[in-house]
Amino acid sequence: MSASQAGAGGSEFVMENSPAPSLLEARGISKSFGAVRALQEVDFTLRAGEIHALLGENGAGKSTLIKAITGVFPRDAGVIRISGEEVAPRSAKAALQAGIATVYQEVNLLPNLSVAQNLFLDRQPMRLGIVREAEMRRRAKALLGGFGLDIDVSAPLGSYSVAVQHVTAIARAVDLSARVLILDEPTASLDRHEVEILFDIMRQLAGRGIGIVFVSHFLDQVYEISDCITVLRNGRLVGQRETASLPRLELIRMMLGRELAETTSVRAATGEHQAREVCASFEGYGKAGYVAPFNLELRHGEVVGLAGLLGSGRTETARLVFGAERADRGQAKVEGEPVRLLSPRDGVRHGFGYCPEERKTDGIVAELTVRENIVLALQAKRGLHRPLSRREQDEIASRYVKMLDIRPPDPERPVGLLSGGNQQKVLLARWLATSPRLLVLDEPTRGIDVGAHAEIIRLIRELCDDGLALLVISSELDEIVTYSDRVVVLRDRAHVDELTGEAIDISNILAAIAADSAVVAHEGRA
Amino acid sequence: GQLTIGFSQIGSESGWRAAETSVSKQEAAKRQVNLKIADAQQKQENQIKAIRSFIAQNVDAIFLAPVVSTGWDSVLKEAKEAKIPVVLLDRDIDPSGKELYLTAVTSDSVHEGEVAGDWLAKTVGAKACNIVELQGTVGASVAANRKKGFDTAIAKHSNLKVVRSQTGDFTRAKGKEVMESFIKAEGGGKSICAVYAHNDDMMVGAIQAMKEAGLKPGKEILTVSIDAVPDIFKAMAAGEANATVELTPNMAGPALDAIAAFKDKGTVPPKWIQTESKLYTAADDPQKIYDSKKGLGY
Amino acid sequence: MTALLPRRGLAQILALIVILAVDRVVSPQFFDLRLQDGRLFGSLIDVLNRGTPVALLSLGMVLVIATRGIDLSVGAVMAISGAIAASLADSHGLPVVLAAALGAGLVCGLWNGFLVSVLGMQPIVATLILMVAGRGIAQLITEGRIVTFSSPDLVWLGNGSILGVPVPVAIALGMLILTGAVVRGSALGLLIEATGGNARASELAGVGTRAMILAVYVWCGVCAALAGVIAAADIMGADANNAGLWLELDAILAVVIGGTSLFGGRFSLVLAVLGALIIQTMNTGILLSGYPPEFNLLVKAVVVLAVLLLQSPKLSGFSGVVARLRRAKA
Amino acid sequence: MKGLPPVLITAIVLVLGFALCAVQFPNIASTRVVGNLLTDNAFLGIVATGMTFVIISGGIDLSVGSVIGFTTVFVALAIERWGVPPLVAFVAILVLSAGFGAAMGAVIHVFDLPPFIVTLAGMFLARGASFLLSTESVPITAPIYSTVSDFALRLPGGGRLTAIAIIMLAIVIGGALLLTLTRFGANVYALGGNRVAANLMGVAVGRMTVRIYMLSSLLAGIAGIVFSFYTSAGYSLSAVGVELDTIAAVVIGGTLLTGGQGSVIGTFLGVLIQGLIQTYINFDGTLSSWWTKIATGVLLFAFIALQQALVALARRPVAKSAGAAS
Ligand SMILES: Nc1ncnc2c1ncn2[C@@H]1O[C@H](COP(=O)(O)OP(=O)(O)OP(=O)(O)O)[C@@H](O)[C@H]1O
Ligand SMILES: Nc1ncnc2c1ncn2[C@@H]1O[C@H](COP(=O)(O)OP(=O)(O)OP(=O)(O)O)[C@@H](O)[C@H]1O
Ligand SMILES: [Mg+2]
Ligand SMILES: [Mg+2]
Repeated sequence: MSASQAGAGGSEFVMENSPAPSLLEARGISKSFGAVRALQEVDFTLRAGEIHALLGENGAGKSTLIKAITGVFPRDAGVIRISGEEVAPRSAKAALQAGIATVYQEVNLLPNLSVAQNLFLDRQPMRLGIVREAEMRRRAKALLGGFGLDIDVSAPLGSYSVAVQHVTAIARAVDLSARVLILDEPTASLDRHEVEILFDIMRQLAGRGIGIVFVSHFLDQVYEISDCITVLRNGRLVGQRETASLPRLELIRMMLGRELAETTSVRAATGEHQAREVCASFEGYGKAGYVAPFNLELRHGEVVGLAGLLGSGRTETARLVFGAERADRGQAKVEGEPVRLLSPRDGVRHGFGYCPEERKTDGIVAELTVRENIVLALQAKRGLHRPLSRREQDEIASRYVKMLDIRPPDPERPVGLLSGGNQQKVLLARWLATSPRLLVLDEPTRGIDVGAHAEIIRLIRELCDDGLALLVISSELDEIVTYSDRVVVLRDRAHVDELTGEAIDISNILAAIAADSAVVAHEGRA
Repeated sequence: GQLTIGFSQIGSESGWRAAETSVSKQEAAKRQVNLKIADAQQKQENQIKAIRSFIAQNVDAIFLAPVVSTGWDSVLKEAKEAKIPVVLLDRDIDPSGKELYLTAVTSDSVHEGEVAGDWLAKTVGAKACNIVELQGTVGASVAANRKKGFDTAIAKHSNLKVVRSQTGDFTRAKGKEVMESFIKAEGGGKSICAVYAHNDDMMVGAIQAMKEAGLKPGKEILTVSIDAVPDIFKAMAAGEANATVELTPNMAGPALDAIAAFKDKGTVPPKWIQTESKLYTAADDPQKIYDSKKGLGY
Repeated sequence: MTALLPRRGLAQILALIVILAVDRVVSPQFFDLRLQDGRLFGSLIDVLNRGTPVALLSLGMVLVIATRGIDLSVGAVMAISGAIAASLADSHGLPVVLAAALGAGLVCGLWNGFLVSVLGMQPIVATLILMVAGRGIAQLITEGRIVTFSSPDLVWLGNGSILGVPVPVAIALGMLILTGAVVRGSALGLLIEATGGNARASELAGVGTRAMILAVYVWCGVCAALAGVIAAADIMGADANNAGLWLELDAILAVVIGGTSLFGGRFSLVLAVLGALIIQTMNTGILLSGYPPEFNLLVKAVVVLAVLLLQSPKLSGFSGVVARLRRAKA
Repeated sequence: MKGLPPVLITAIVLVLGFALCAVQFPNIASTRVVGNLLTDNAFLGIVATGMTFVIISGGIDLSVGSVIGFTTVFVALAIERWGVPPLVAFVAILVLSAGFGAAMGAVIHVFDLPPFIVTLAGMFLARGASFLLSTESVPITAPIYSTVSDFALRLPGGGRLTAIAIIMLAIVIGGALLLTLTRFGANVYALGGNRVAANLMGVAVGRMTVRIYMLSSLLAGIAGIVFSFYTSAGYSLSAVGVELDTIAAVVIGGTLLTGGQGSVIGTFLGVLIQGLIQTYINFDGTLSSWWTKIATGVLLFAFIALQQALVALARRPVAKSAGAAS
């Protein structure tokens, strides 16, 4: 399918007030996890051909509602009807059979299988009981082609970046030809271009009468794509509105239950920064086959943003800077002293911190409590023989739970049970607790709600004002523009440009990214 | 020229087995025979593999100490096809394979049990006697035979009764542990009159357990076991053990002689060369026997 | 500190009580205790005493398993240390004997740790190597014989008593307290749990995961060596062929009965030792019952299944969430 | 998922090892020894095939050795004592063992218990049950046994490809095809990759778990029958400790114990490597019991270390291009 066709067909077909029949109807859904009441009497209605945004703060219960509907979690109460008929799926498979295809928020693909197998797991094309491998690959290629992805589909999925994995998950769900498509934060790790493609496809599907549930923390996207919005807060339904008739501020108030302070660009004047002391510097730093050698200076009290397309080498840069990966050339200096960064331990020892982008596999220790996750890096830094007493741990944990508004505010809860956004905050707390001199944040706001998003950006500025040096990676250019003092642009695993002061704006960044041909198309859409 | 003989040994599960191996080596060296020992680590599969590789190497004869009595037909047939004579050591195999081997140098383990039972019956006399039995490994044919022989011997005497029987896996540690619980279960050991163990190692452990419980093995409680390993003679010398039935570790000597005669003159040995199951008691100067056995590699 | 106390040991305690009750039924004198030569005497003491080797093994094993590893070589290490101790006992003083035996355990642990953490081998095969070769080394030392000794010091380790309590039991208790103090008194416990929970994330948080893994295998080796010395002291001889044979499975079983997941992460020392006691209570009960030995394994299978079902999240409800999480991680 | 590089590496290790052994003992490089290698390890190859499925799915099956032991005793008693025709006995035991595996799989899934322990209990259970049947070894004299054990394809050079070796090769090939070509196979990998994700993607995790353990036990049953052909007897202590040999073979064959990766062909090569080690030691013939163990350990280490080194060499950092197409 081609993207342009999809766009044309879909957008005109959006029904504003036509009383389409309800396709999926959930009534009085409740779900508790022990003492935590994740959902209380929530109603939700999805009509055919509608793109319905499901919104709320981190931990509001969006993912839980989805899982309760698809039968992944047994419901405590409530009924679900599809086209007026009551269904009670008890497993993901049953939900699929009932016509509900879902992309869950967590990585729910199999990194060890090939991309093609992931796309067609349990529904491979068969002949005489044998999977038709070539046919499957051909279809996989075609399917991903519709998302503008041209990759080797016989390679293991795990060898591709998160973004590719996410697109694969979406492609799989879209291809299931269900009546209801649920997408839980599908755009969190996609860049603009891919988001555009996804939206085109969503519009096209809606045009065919499929109902789509869309969860996102990007309000721009919500307004761009959705027909209708349902807001949850603390596990309760706040309301359901037509998107067109719901002002942005009103929506935020519905989500947060309060007003949100305006976040403005709080970048300080440029001149000031040249005077600041260099915290860490990297000269000719790089690793063959990983990132081309680069020069980078990080100063106290300064935010450096890394911008680039997916796979441009931002994460790689971050890992080299932190010491998670060994450089094979160049020189690193901390406060002017040459240092060797051979392992994360070296990074931590020199006062660096690093929030990785894949928080599930590289960040949290799911089984340990919020408290233990928060003190982990600090404890590792202090060493074995200087254990933090339980009192100190409690004190640190509750300080950051309060400061970052981690919910539920229970430091003794296993962190794996927290919602995605709150897990991100725990990671941030882990590094703040070490009082680092340099903090590397890879996609810190991914999956974070508007309230917390503003909070984290404010925090970044504050930390900066306290003299911390920050290196931040984000796929959201407006966000980068908001807080960066300097922006380094990457392309094809090489640093290609550096913007400072007034030069920092979205179009300049895009221009740098697109310095050659292909990406110019982007600019128009941005 | 010099004979090359492959010996498929079971493994090294006990001191007795180690002694058999080292005595076999000594005997082979005495006769200038090149003895290749393949250790099967207690697995029949490994023994079969070993025999196959001996056949592949075209040895002059094969010694086999079978870990179990069955399952040798096809591999022994292969040996026969390759015209390699096979001698069984220590244990016999299933009767169906009789024509597949030249001779078997073994003791009769049922008989060993009988010797032990007869000794006990004679020693106890007419007095009522509760016996506890430490069995070998469940499923091991030696254990079953030694049990069978002993049971047959005491069946003739209604005053003798086995009150408890549990496996001690042929080991000291388990022998001790099982004996400890026998003592608890039999009212502190007061009602136990004799202990019968399927091997000496378990008995050595059991003797420790009795001593720790304040009992006097060898005096209050009679002991009889099988194998005649050095340590039981030490206990006997100390008056803590009463009797043991010898299982000689020298099976290879007679086997080597039989093979030499067969190769040189074509003398076909008898099908079964039975070793003696000699009974030793405290009357046999245990200290001297201990000294003589010490160096044999037990 | 908290994990030293059974926070979630309800199922285990319940299982122990039930098995004790069954033992009482099959053997009415099960709870009888008397003092004999200044030493407590009775089936309960037997349970503790005979449970000591597995309890010691489980102390090391639980840490290894907490890092997502497994150590199959502990039985062989027992045989090695026992062989060393027995060969030196009559010619050297107890300190030398202990140092040599425990030193051997330490070296074995280092070897395992090296294979796993530095060479990156899968723990089960890495330790399988020493499981096979280690017993060979032990037999090499004893030349396949049972090496006996009479050194009263070493014998005391196996058969002596302190205030009526058998020395092995006292040693196991001491090791439990020592391990608990080291692991929970320092940050080791947290860092081990983090390593086992998510090694990649822990590494990125600055935890020296390799050092952690090396350390737990070393400790496991030392615990196994101590168990080996005690086993040798118990029978006043080193039986390299049989000492510790298949005990690695019992130790793993004890750890799992103690509620530690084979997927690593959270562990409890006390519950692992409790698991060892549960196994031994069952074994002693079987010996006391007077059933023919052919039934031993069947009884064992049934009891193990019953104890596990008692802990099953699906049946007991509590800690179900944790288990689901563990699965999600796996 | 393709599994080719690890398999290739294992194959290289095997060939290198074989060549080294043959240099020292030229007799090893004969069809006779190769034929023996296949025959002697036939039962191991069969159980290891089943174990490969279990391990790839993220589980483990410790009961296989005991199931083999039980099978030999059951078959022997059925044929010799109960007068059951051999083929009927085979069918009965295969149904029984498959049911046993299915039960273990069901317990693992329904009660959410670790496979290691459930199958450990299964190991006790099967071994205990075979003790109950008979503690003596029972010879089997049925004619089919001599027919089967006498059957062999002659290889050039005096080697024999026996019936049981052929059965094993057939099962290995069948297993490899099942794992790589079918939906079942893909689901096995899926389970090992991530159970939760597989569940969310619509794989019937419970049913798969039951089937995988069923397959493993079924193959252990077949291995038991093969073992009874090999030894013409049933014995309750046969195949003690085989589970560890099997796991070692699977892991040496490049399968990850954490699941999600591996291949049946690799396992087959792993079995051959183990057999080669054994053959080498037998050919040497000078090793005492303890040196045998030590040598086995050292060779195991050498093979695995060689394999790791080759893997490290093969894993030169070649970055995948992962960008979006424009
Ligand atoms: N498996 C679970 N066990 C226990 N509690 C859970 C579980 N899953 C979610 N919760 C709790 O339920 C609440 C709702 O979580 P949910 O994941 O639905 O939030 P969300 O709205 O999707 O948030 P986010 O935007 O961060 O993804 C949270 O308090 C969370 O801690
Ligand atoms: N923790 C890690 N360990 C090993 N490889 C990694 C890790 N994190 C990322 N990679 C690899 O780096 C490659 C490129 O990553 P990625 O596409 O995320 O680059 P990026 O420039 O950081 O883009 P973005 O952050 O937008 O995703 C991927 O193939 C990914 O597998
Ligand atoms: Mg969510
Ligand atoms: Mg990245």
